[in-house]
Amino acid sequence: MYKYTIKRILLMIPTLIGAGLLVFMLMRMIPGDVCEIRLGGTGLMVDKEQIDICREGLGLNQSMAKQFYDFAIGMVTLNFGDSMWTGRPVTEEISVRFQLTLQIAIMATLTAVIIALPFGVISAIRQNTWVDYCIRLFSIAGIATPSFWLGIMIILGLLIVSQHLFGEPWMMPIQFTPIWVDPWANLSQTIWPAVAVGYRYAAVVVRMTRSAMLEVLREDYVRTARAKGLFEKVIVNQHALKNALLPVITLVGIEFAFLIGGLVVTEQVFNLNGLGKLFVDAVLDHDFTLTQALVMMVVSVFVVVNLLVDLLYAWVDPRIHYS
Amino acid sequence: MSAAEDMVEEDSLAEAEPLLRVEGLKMHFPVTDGLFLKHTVGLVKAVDGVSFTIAPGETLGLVGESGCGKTTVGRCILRLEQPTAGKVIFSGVDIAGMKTSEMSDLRQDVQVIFQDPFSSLNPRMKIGSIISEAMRVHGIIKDATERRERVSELLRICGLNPRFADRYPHEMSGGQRQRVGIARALSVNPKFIVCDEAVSALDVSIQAQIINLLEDLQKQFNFSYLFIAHDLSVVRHLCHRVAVMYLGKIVELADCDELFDNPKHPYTRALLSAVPVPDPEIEAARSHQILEGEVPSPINPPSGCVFHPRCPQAIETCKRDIPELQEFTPGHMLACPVVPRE
Amino acid sequence: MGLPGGWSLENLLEISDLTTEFDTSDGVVRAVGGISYTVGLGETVAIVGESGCGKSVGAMSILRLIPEPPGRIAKGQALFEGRDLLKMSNAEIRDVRGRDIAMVFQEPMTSLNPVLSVGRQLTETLLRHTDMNEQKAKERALDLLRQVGISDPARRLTQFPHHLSGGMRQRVMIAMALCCEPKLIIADEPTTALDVTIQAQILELMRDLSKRLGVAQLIITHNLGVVARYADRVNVMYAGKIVETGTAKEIYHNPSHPYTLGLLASVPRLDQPRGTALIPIEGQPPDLARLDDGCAFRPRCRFATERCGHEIPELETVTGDHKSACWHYETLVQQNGTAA
Amino acid sequence: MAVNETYIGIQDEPLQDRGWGAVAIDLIRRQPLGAAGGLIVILMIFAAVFAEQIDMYDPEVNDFGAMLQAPSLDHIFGTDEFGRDIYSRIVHGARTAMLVGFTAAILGSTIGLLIGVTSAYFGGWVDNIVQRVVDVLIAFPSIILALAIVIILGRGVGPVIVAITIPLIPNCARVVRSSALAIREIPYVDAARAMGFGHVRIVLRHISPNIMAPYLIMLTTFLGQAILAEASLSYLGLGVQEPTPAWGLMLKSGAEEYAESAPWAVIFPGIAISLAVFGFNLFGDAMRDVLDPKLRDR
Amino acid sequence: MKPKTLKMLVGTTAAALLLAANVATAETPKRGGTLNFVVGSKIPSMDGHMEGTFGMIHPIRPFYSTLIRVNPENPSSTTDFVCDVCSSFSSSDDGKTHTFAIRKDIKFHDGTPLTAADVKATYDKLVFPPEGILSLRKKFFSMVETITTPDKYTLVMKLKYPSPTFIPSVAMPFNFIYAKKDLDTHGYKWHQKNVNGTGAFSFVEHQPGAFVSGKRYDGYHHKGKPYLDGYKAISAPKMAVRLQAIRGNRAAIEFRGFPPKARDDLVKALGDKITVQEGDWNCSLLVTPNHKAKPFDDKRVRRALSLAVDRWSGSKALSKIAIVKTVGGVVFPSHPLAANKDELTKIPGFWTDIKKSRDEARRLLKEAGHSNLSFTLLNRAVDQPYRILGVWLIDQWRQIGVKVTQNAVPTGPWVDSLRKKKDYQVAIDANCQSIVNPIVDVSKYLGSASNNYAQYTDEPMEKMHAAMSRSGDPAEQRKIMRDFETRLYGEEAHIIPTLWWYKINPHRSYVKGWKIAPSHYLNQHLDQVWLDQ
Repeated sequence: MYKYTIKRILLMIPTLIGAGLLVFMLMRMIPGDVCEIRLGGTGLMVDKEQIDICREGLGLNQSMAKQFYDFAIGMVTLNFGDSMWTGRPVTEEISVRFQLTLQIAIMATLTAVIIALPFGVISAIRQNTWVDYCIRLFSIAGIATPSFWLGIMIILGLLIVSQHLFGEPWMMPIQFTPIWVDPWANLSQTIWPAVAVGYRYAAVVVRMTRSAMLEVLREDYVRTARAKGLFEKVIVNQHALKNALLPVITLVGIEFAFLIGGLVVTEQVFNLNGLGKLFVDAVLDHDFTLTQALVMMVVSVFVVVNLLVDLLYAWVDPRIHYS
Repeated sequence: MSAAEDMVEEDSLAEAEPLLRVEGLKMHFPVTDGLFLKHTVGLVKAVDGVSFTIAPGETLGLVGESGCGKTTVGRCILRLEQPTAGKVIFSGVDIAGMKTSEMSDLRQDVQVIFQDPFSSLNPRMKIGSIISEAMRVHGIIKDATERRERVSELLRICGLNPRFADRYPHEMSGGQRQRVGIARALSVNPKFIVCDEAVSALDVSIQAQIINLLEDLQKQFNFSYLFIAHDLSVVRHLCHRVAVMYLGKIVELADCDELFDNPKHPYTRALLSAVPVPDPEIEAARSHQILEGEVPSPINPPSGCVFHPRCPQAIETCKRDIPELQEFTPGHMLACPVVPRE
Repeated sequence: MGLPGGWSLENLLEISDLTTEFDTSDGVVRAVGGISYTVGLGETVAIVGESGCGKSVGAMSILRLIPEPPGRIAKGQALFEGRDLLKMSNAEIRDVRGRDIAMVFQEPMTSLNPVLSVGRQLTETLLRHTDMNEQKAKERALDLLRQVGISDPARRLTQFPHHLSGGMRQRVMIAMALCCEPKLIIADEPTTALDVTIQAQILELMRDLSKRLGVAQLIITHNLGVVARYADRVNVMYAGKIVETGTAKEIYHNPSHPYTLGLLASVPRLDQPRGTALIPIEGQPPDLARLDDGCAFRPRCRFATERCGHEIPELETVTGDHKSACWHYETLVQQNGTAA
Repeated sequence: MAVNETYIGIQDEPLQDRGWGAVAIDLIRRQPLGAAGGLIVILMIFAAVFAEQIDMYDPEVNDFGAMLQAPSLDHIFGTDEFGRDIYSRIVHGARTAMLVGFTAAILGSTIGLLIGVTSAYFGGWVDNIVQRVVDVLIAFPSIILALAIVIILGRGVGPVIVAITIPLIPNCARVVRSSALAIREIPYVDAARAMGFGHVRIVLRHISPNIMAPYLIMLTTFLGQAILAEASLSYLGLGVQEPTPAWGLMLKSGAEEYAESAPWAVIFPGIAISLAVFGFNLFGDAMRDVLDPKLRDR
Repeated sequence: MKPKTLKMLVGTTAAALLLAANVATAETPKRGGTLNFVVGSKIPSMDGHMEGTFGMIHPIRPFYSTLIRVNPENPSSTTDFVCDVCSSFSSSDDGKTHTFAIRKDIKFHDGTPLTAADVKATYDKLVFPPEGILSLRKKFFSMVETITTPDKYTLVMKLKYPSPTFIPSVAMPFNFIYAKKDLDTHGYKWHQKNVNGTGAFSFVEHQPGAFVSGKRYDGYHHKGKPYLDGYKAISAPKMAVRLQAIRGNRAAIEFRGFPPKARDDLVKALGDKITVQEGDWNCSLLVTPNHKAKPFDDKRVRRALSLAVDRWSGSKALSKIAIVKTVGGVVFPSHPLAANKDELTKIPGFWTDIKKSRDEARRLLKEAGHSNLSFTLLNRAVDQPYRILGVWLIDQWRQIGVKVTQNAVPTGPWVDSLRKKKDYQVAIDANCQSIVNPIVDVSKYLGSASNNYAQYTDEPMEKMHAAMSRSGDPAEQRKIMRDFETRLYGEEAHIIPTLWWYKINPHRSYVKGWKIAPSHYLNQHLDQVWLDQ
C-alpha cells in the first residue's frame, strides 16, 4: 500500500509535466496578446510604443525557451508569478476564488450524493417498474439540460415567484460572503448554483449507481446472501451497495475534480467569482501566467483527487491489494 | 481397434524421428515493479525445464492441475509466448529463438484448438470467413471460389453442414463451435495441433463427439497432437503417451496405459485416485487417497522436490534435492527418487 | 430412503410437478418442465444432466432464488417437512433459507462477497437465524472453520475471500452452509470449478459432514463419476424433465432411458484402456424454447418411434424406485440386458 | 465413428430472421424508454435531412416587421429578435446539431477506439506513452481545452467540431483500452496470432470489431455531450457563428436577453437541445442494457 | 484670476434625451446609504494612467480627482468643463499657455496636502512617462511642451501650438491626480495595486474579480459631498446577471448601458421603482474593409457595401434590440460639429431612398466585376452591439447579393487580427471615446492612426485633420469636417459607418443625482449621487 502510494504519487509527475507543456503551447498558439487586448481592446488610440512597453514589462519579448524555462522553474519553486492582467500575484488571484469554488463543489457533491444514492438504489431494485422509469427520466433530463439554461431559469424563477409572493423580486446575493462571516448570506448565494450543478451531477451519479447496483445484484454473492436467508434490506445495503459503491466513488471523485476547474458556465450565470470564471477570463485575456498556474492547479487537484479515490477504493475493496 | 494393433503402432512411433522435440523449456514470467524502468522483483516459474518429444501421428497428453504450467508449454510451442530458455525443435528447426517475422511459415504447421468454444471464435466474423481467413491472407488458396469449396470441405470433414459457413458463431452450439475451431486449425494444413483443453468445456455427450472427431482426423491426416487436459479420463482415452506436470515440471512421463495402470509418482497416484469412475460399485471398492493441502505458489515454489510438502512419502532429502526426470523402466520416466524400483 | 411407490413422511423434501419458466426474447422458455422427486432424511440425492437441462434452475426454484422477472415458478409443490416452500410468504421462506436448507454454489470465486470478511459472512447467518450474540457467533464460526478443515481459523476469520484459494473458499461456503445445522444442503455443482485433487477433498468433506451431522444433500452435477462415488439416489434430467430416477446402482448398471444409456456410453473412463470406443449421443440438446409435445430426446434417440413424436412419456416404474420416462424402456432394458 | 455424412445441425431449421417489425415491437416491449429515445433520434435526423422541405421560412432572413412575435399560425414557434422564424431555425438547427453531434461523436470515439486498441494491443512503452498522454488530456479541464482550440482554429462549424472532439478522445481511449486489454486475452486473438496474422489485421479485424459494444455506447453518450458542449461554447460566445441556425446560439441569445419578454425564443431551442440529448441518452441507455450490462458509465 | 467656464466651442448644447422625469434638481439630497452598482467587466489594475477600460473607471474613479472635469450638473453637454482640483483655469490669447490655479484645501486620503507639485508629477507621468512606464494618454498630449509650477498652487502648461483638443483631453476621466510623494517613494507602478487619491471616497477593499468598495472621504474638497456613506462596485460580466441584480435590488444601477429589452423588462416588472436615463453614446459601430485585401482595395466595392446598408430603417428596428440608435456622421450627433440631416442624407449610404441606394450598390459591384461577392466578416464575440449588428449587416448585404459568413472571435484574436495580423477581409470595429472631443475622436479615421485598421493612406484627409486641429474657428472646423466626412464615408468609403450607439441606463429610482453622460467613462466620480431611501 505504501509502495503503491509512492508509485502513484510519482506517476503524477509526467501528467503534470505534460499538462504544463500542453498549456504553455496552447496559450501561445491562441492568436492575440495580453497587451494588445488590454490596451487596444477598448478601441482607444494606442501606440505600438505603449504596447511594446507593456510587452517588455511582462517579459513577452523573450524567447519561447526562456519563457518556458521561467515557467518550469516557477512551477518547481512554487513561484507562480504575477497575473499579466491585474499585476497581482497569481497565488492571490487564485486563493480568493478557490474558497468559493471549493464550497460549491462540496455542496454540489453532497447534494448529488444525497439524491443519487437512494434514487440509484431504488431504481435498480425496482428495475423496469414505473419508479425506475421515473427516476431514469429524471436523471436523463438532468443530463440533457444545458446547465446555463437551468441556472438562468432558477434565477428568473426566483425573481418572478418572489415578486408574486412578496411584491418585491428577490435575487440571490451576487457577491461572495465566506460562510463563517455570514452563513445565511453565504448559503443564500451558494445553494442555487449548488442545486443547478448538483442536479446534473446527481443525474450522472444516479445512472452510475443504478447500473452498478444492477450489475452487483446479479452477482453470485448476492444470490449466496439470499440463500442464507438474509433480509433484503441487509442484502442491498451491506452486500450489494458496498460493492456497487466502487465505480460510484470513482465517478464522484472525477466529477468533484471536474467541478474545481469546470464550473465555467454556471459561475458566469450566477456571477460567482470562482475559478471557472477566472479560467475563462485568463484564457481570453491571454494571461499566460494565470492560465498556466490555473491549469497546473486544476490538474494537480485532479490527480490528487484521483489518488485519494484510488486509495479509498483500496480501502473499500480489499481485493485491490497493492503491494 | 484392438489392443494388439495399438501396440504395434506405438512401437513404430517410438522409433520414428520426433516431429517435435522440446528440450529444457523454461518460461519464467517476471514480476515487475518500478514506474518507467521496470525491474524484476520475482519470477513466476510457470514452466521450469520441461523436455519431451512427439512423433508424427502421436498424441502426447499433458496433464496436471490448474497452474501447473501445461497451458504455458502449449503457448510456448505456438510461440504465443517467447520462452525464457530451452529449445522447441519442430521438424529439425528450433523455433524458440526465431523472430516473429520468420515464424509465418511455421505458424501454419503448428495449429491450436482452444478450450472455450465460446471465446475462441471471433463473434463478429462469419464461420466461412473464420475458416478461410488464413487461406486468403497467407495465399494458400488464392481463388475465392476454390476457397469457398475448401471451406465447405473442411466443414464437412468436421461433421458440419456446409451451410454453416454463412452463420455467426453465436448461432451455433458449443459442440458445433468446437468443430469450427477444428476446421479453422485444419485450414492451413498443419502437421501438429496443440489441443489446449479442447474438450473440457463440453458436455459429456458432445465431448465424446469431439473426441471421436479428433481421433478420426488423426487417422486420416496423421497429425500429432499435444493434448493438454486436466481430465485424466479423456487423456487416458485419447493419448499415446502421457506426461504429468506439477508446478512447472514434468514429474512422470510414460505410455498411456502404463501410466494409468502402473502410476509411480506419488502425485500421479493421488491424482488418479481422486478421479471418480462412473460406476458406483467400482467406486465403492476403490481406495480414495486424498491429497492434503493445495498447489503452492509458483512465485515461491518449495525447495527440493516441489511436491514434497504434500507428498505422503516424502523423506528428508526431498526437501533438499531437486529430482531429475529419469527413465524408471523402459519408456517410463519418473522424477522421484523415493519410489522403490521393483 | 423413501418407501417404495410413493411419498412418505420420512421424506424431508418432496418436489412435485415443479415448473419454472423464463421470459426471453425467443418467447417463454420452460427451463424446468414439471419435475418430481424426493430427498429423504440424511440421504444424498444427485441430479445429473448436461448444461442447460434445468438442473440448477430446478434446485434454485426450491428456495425461490430464481430472479423474478424474467423467471417464474409456474406451478408445482416443494414440500419441506410437509410445508410447501413455494406457497410460503417471503418472510417464511427467508427463515427457511440458510437455517433449514442451505446452499453451496458452483463458483467459490464469485459466490463469496469480496468486500466482506470471511468472519462477517459466516457470523451474519448465525446472527440472522439464531439468537447468538456476536461473541458466540464468532466462536461458532471458528468451530465451523475448524470442522471444514481450514487451518489457522482465527486468522481466516479476519481475511477476505480473495486471500483464500478456490478450495479454501469452497470450504468456507460449506462452513457457511453448516452454520445453522440445516437439514438439507443443496450443492449446485460444488466442485466443477476445482481441480480434481481439491474436488476429492471437498466431496470427501461433504460426505463426511453429512454422515456425521445427518444432513441430507441434494447434489447437482454433470459429472457422472462424482455421482457414482457419492450419491445414494440419482435423478437424470434432460431438457427440463427428469427422464430417469433410481438408486445410483440401478442407474449405472441398468440404465432404462436411452439418454442415460447414451451418457454412460459416451463418457471416457479412467478404468478403461486407451482406445476403448466412445459412443457419443449424436446431435445437440434441444432448444428449450422450441420444445414440441413429443419426447424431447426423440431426435437423438435410436429407439424413437412415431409415438415419441406426439406423446410426452411420463416417469414409469421399471423396478421398485427405478423409473424411466421412455415409451420404449422395456425394449431398451431387454437389449441392454443382452448386451451386458 | 467415421467422418460421416450426417452433419451436426443439419436437422435444425435455419435460424429464421425475425422481421424488423417484430424486432421493433420487441424493443418497445422490453425497452420502452429506449424505443422512445430511438424515435426522438429518428425525428431529429429526419428534421436534419429534410430541413428545406419542412421549414416555413428562410432561417437566415431578417424580417424587422415581425420582431419577437409570439407563436401564431404564421410563426408556430414565434420569431426571434431579427424576426426570423424560430421553427425554421430549429429545423435547420437540427442539421447543425446533428452535424456537430455525429461528426464529433464518431470522430471522437473512432480515434479513441484506435488509440485505445493500439495501446492495449502493443502494451509496453507504446501503452505507457499513450496512457500518459491520455492522463494529461483527461486531467486537463476539458471546457478550457475546447475553448482554447476553438479560439486557435477560428470560425465556423469545423473548429467547433474539432474543439468538442478532442476532449472526447481520451475518455473513449481509456474505456476502449480496458475492454481491449480483456479482449487481447480472449483465445480468438491467440488463434489469430497462431494463424500468423499481422498486427494490423489483428487490431483492425479481430480486436476492434469486438469492442463495438463499448464503442457504440461511448458514441451515443458523446452525441449528447457534443450537442451540450456546443451549447456551452455558444454561451461563452464561441460556438457556431451567426447567422447559422444553431440551437446553442439560439438558446444563448434567447436566455440571456429574452427569457422573460419573449419566452418562446428560449423555450423552443431549449426543448430542442434537451430533447435531442434526452433522446440520445435514452437510446444509449437502452443500447447499454442490450449490448453490455457491465459497461460503466462515462 | 477670475474663474470662468471655458467654452472653446460655442454652440447649442443639445441635451441628451431624458425620458423619465428624473433628476429633479429641486430635491434636497439626502445623506447616507451605500450604493451598490454592477460593472460589466473585470477590474484590471487600478492605475488609470495605464488602463483604458470602464471596468477600471467605474470602481476606481471615485477615489480620485482630476484637474478639470465634465460638469457633473450638465454631463450631457459636450463642451461644459469645470474645475475639480483647480479653483480656476484660463488660457492665454494665443491659446498656447494654460494656467491652472490649484485649490489649497485638498488633502490626499492619507493626509498629505495636495499642491501643484502633485499635479505636475501626475502630468509628467502622463505626458512624459519615463522609459518602460505605460501612459495610454501620452498621444493626447502631444501638443504639450512644458509643465511648470511657478508657485505651490499654480500649474502652467505650455503648448507647442494652440489646440482645440487640449482642454477636453485634460478633462479625461483617466487622468487621476496622484501624490508626488507616492510616485517618488513607491515608484510608478504602485498605483496599479494601491490607492491614494483625493476623490470623494477612500479605498476600502478590492476583492480581485469580485468587487471594489469605498467609503465616504470626509475631507473631500467639494464641501458637503459626497452624500453616500460608501459604494460597492460589483463585477458582473454577464448582462443577464446585471439586469437581474437590479431587478432583485442587489444593485441599484449599472453605468455602462443596457439593451432596450432589458430596460423594458425592468420597467414592466418594477414600474416606477425604475428610472430610465437614455442618450446618444460617443461610440459608433464601423465596418472596416481591409484595403489591402482584394477586392476591398476597389472603392466601388466598398461603396457598394455601404450603399447596401439601410441605416434609417435599421435605426428603427435595431434600437429595439441593440444599444444603437442614431444615424449620424463622423461626429457625435449632438455636437456642434456634427452634420445635420440635410448634410447627412447627401452622403452616399445615408440616402433615404434605399431602393435607389441598393440599385447603385449592385451597379457598382457589377462594374467592379464582383456581382457574386462573398467574404468573411470578422466580428468581436460580444453581444451588444457587435453580434446583433453583425447579423443585421449580413442580412443587409444579402439583399444586394453578397454572401457573408461571420467569424465572431473573442477580443484577443479580434484585436490580433486587426492590429497585428491584418489578415481579415472586412471587420466590425467601433470608435468609442470618453470625452466628446470630435477632432481627436475622428483621428481614428486617419490612415496614419494607430487605431485605424483599414490600411489606407489618404493624404488629403491627413491635411484636413491637421487644419482642423490647429484651427481656432469653429465654423471653419465644421466646414472641413464636412469635407472630411464626405470623403471618408462617401467618395472613398474607407470606412463604412453603421449607427451610433445609444446609452440606456435604467436604474432604481432611489438613485438620485447621477446624470447620464454621452460616454460611460464620464461623470463617474459619484460625489453628487445620493439615495432617496
